[in-house]
Amino acid sequence: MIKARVTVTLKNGVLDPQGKAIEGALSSLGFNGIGHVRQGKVFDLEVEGDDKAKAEAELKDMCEKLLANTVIENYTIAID
Amino acid sequence: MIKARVTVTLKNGVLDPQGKAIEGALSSLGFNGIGHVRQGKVFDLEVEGDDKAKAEAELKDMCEKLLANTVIENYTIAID
Amino acid sequence: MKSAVVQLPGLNRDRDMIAALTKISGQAPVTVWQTETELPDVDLIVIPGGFSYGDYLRCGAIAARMPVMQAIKAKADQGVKVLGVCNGFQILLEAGLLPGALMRNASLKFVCKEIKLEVVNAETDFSRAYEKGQILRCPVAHHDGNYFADAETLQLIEDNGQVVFRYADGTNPNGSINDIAGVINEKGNVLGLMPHPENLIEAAHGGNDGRALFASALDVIAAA
Amino acid sequence: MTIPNSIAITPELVASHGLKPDEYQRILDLIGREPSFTELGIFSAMWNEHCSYKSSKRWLRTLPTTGARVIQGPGENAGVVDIDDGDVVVFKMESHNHPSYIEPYQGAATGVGGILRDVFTMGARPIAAMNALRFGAPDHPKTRHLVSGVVAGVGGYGNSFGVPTVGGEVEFDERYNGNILVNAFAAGIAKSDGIFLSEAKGVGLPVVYLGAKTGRDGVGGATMASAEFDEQIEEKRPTVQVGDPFTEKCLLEACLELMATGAVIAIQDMGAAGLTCSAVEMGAKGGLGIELDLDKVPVREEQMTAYEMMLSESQERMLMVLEPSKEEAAKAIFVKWGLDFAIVGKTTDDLRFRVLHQGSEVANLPIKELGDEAPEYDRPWREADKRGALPANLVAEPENYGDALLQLVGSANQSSRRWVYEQYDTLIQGNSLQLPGGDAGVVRVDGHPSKALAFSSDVTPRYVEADPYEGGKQAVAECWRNITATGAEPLASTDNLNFGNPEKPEIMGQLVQAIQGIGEACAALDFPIVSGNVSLYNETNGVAILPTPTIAGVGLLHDWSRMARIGGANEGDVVLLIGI
Ligand SMILES: Nc1ncnc2c1ncn2[C@@H]1O[C@H](COP(=O)(O)OP(=O)(O)O)[C@@H](O)[C@H]1O
Repeated sequence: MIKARVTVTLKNGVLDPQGKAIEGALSSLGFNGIGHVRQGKVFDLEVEGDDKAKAEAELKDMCEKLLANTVIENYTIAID
Repeated sequence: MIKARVTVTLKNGVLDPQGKAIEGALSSLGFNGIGHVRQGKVFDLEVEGDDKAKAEAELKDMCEKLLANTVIENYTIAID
Repeated sequence: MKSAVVQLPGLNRDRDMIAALTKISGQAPVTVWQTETELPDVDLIVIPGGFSYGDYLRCGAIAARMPVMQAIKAKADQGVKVLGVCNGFQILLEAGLLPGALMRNASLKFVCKEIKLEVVNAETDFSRAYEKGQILRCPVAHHDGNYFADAETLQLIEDNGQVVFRYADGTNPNGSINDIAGVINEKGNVLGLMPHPENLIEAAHGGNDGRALFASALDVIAAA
Repeated sequence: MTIPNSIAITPELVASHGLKPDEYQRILDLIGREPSFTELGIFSAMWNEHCSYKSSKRWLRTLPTTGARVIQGPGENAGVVDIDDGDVVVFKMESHNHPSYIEPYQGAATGVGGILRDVFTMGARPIAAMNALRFGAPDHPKTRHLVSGVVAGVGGYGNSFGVPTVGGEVEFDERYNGNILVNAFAAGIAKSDGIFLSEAKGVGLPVVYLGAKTGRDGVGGATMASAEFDEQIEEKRPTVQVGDPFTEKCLLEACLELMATGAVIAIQDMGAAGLTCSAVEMGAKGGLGIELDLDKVPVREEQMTAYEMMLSESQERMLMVLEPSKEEAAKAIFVKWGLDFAIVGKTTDDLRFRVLHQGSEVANLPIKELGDEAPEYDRPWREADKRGALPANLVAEPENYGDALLQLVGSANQSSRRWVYEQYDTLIQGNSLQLPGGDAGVVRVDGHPSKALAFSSDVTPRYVEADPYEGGKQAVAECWRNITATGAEPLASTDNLNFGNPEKPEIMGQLVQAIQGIGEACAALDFPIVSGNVSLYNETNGVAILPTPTIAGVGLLHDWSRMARIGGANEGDVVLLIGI
């Protein structure tokens, strides 16, 4: 069993309404000097087997096909 | 300038409808042997200054007050 | 003209859409389940609004990968008209049938209210019963209607006349770039829009500004 | 964390289950032995205030609940009222106060989910929802967070499920600072011969589990809903349930499809104390025993104990008694909608509630006594201290009436609620004729040329506090008036009685007298109560909320083209004041 974490973040230049709203909320809570908040997603998954290279290739495929919208998002894969 | 990444994940046992739906979608796309998908959030932030300990304390405070819903979520902070 | 309405788990404005198409064309649309790969012979395929697969992951993302979408792509390639409203629009974007993306509303809140729409291009199969520049009333009801496209794509769709509807008179409810409310593909047979014309087609709705969109797409004379 | 079944039953453990010493004695007398840990959990779930109505039952019985149009009064998942042509409207209101204070988004969302399930369990497709919300003072540090979470949660669930929200209430008062109220209403439409009830019938029939899988969510939640809040509230947090409106929408479609096949003999949704309450109610009502095999229950977490499974409040689940010949067809429908379908037990003729887990019997209890014969109290009460009329000279005349008016309409309690209801889908289904913002929400009846239903939810808690009897009457009258103001004929109502700790005679007095007032008004107006909910122990550190008996009503418009609207006035029209 392989544990993996996929992190999906918005590409530079893509509007991030959530990040912007959080930036505003943080400053109204009195946190100053916080810049450029960007929100993304993580997926923790378990992949059967113990071939890490194979798992990584499969995870890449999952990102391309489903987990990320590659028009606006980047992804990274970390395997435990 | 300090760059930090906050990762927020659901506590164990808390229902994750999103993770469940993704698990189903992956299997219907033909990815087999994928178990226990859990979805979380990441926030990438820039904190002014260069005192990492201070930034970390501040980030912790932000998590407690805004970024995480500590009733159902855990968070981790990683500083670059 | 014959039409079909796509049904996927979590879509919830399918009944509204079926009622609208039936009332306007006098003929009930056929319904198509998400697993179907052979589509009936129709002139218009509609993907209605809702929260397909809960809109978990991203709006429309999971739905866009269901078998029926391959079949819809094939039909679109053959020139069949495809209309996506709200979640249907999000699904068409995720499926790559339309350019751009829909992000969370700038307010971060779900918004349900009436807005104004400007008909930017009245020469499409979906808008020919309107006049260019006409201002319509239309309701919106969504959480992720904030249209975004990179600068290059934006330029392209603006230049090509692919922006069919724009929020007018300062009523942009979601922060969409260039006030874009509806876009069509290059070929002119696939339209996606966030507002709900199907909820403004008869006296009971308090108006019928949405009717002409279906009248255009179904090739029937716009009737009140 | 797993809890073994062999855990010793100590007085502390009994107390932590919300059972009083005399109630525990009653259990010992009933079963003639010490209960197992699982059995203790089952009793605590069935006998707490939330499920058993032990403090209020005696008084609820005094309410008028019948009428020419009433097909089903209180006691089922929702009330059923005839609206002609073989159509019926099915409706109820329910509170989710405590969960919403702890986790406002999920608390409110699951409240909406619960009430929608109550309606479609009976075979009705939901067509309208309302929400009556009460928060603390606008400037209280928690209020903003609670308001935004609750409103987003109500919308998040209802919008995704696909029901129009057509009305509600939002009110602020410092007396709700530590205990907000979230009352959710839902109504659906069915055919009078297509109503499904929870009463099990037939011995040896399969008991089927439907919907989402069981997790540890909300274990002990119903007990929490009946406990006063104190400073230790933080520790009760893990019992939060998360709603999944997508699964619920699938469950709606699957249930309606299933019901049409004739496979459903009895059905009950799993709400508070899920599997326990639903199984006991089905059996007790039908005069049958139920045997459950927990090894068959679909679970999403590992190593769940019998105790946890029996008390889990995981959402979007139902239990039904199946017509055995329809098993395959029934299962196919659930598979199509991506839902669980598992035979988890059977009906028996021995009137016992038996629970098996991993080869052993973890509970064996008399089902009637658990359900119908839960304790019932005649709690001491005293007349509330009424407030006299305020002499007008105590209020200074405003210097400038214009300013005073502006201040009034700009105040937190009098201002427009558009900022709330624009976050709700008010249009979905295409039948909304009057949106929030008027007197009552109006929705036309799909498929009928002229028929429509009007909905309103009302109460003025400070009136109830000043005089519970008159305040109770006033809440009914206001609801009735709001419905008539659209031109509809008021048909029937549902109530959500939110009060403090009934063990205090003055609070019990508020409850009793408010019920008396409600009863009198409903009888006078021929506006029977067909369903409802009681939420007690709404106190924080010993201070009770304002007494808040929310009344929601339904009216019938025979011809909506003649409907009246709040915005119909033209310049030069004559203004008339009607009434006294
Ligand atoms: N939480 C809510 N959800 C939907 N509609 C609401 C809500 N709160 C208030 N409204 C609507 O706003 C309007 C004004 O509310 P209220 O002042 O309580 O009405 P009234 O006093 O006429 O009963 C009503 O139409 C009501 O239905």
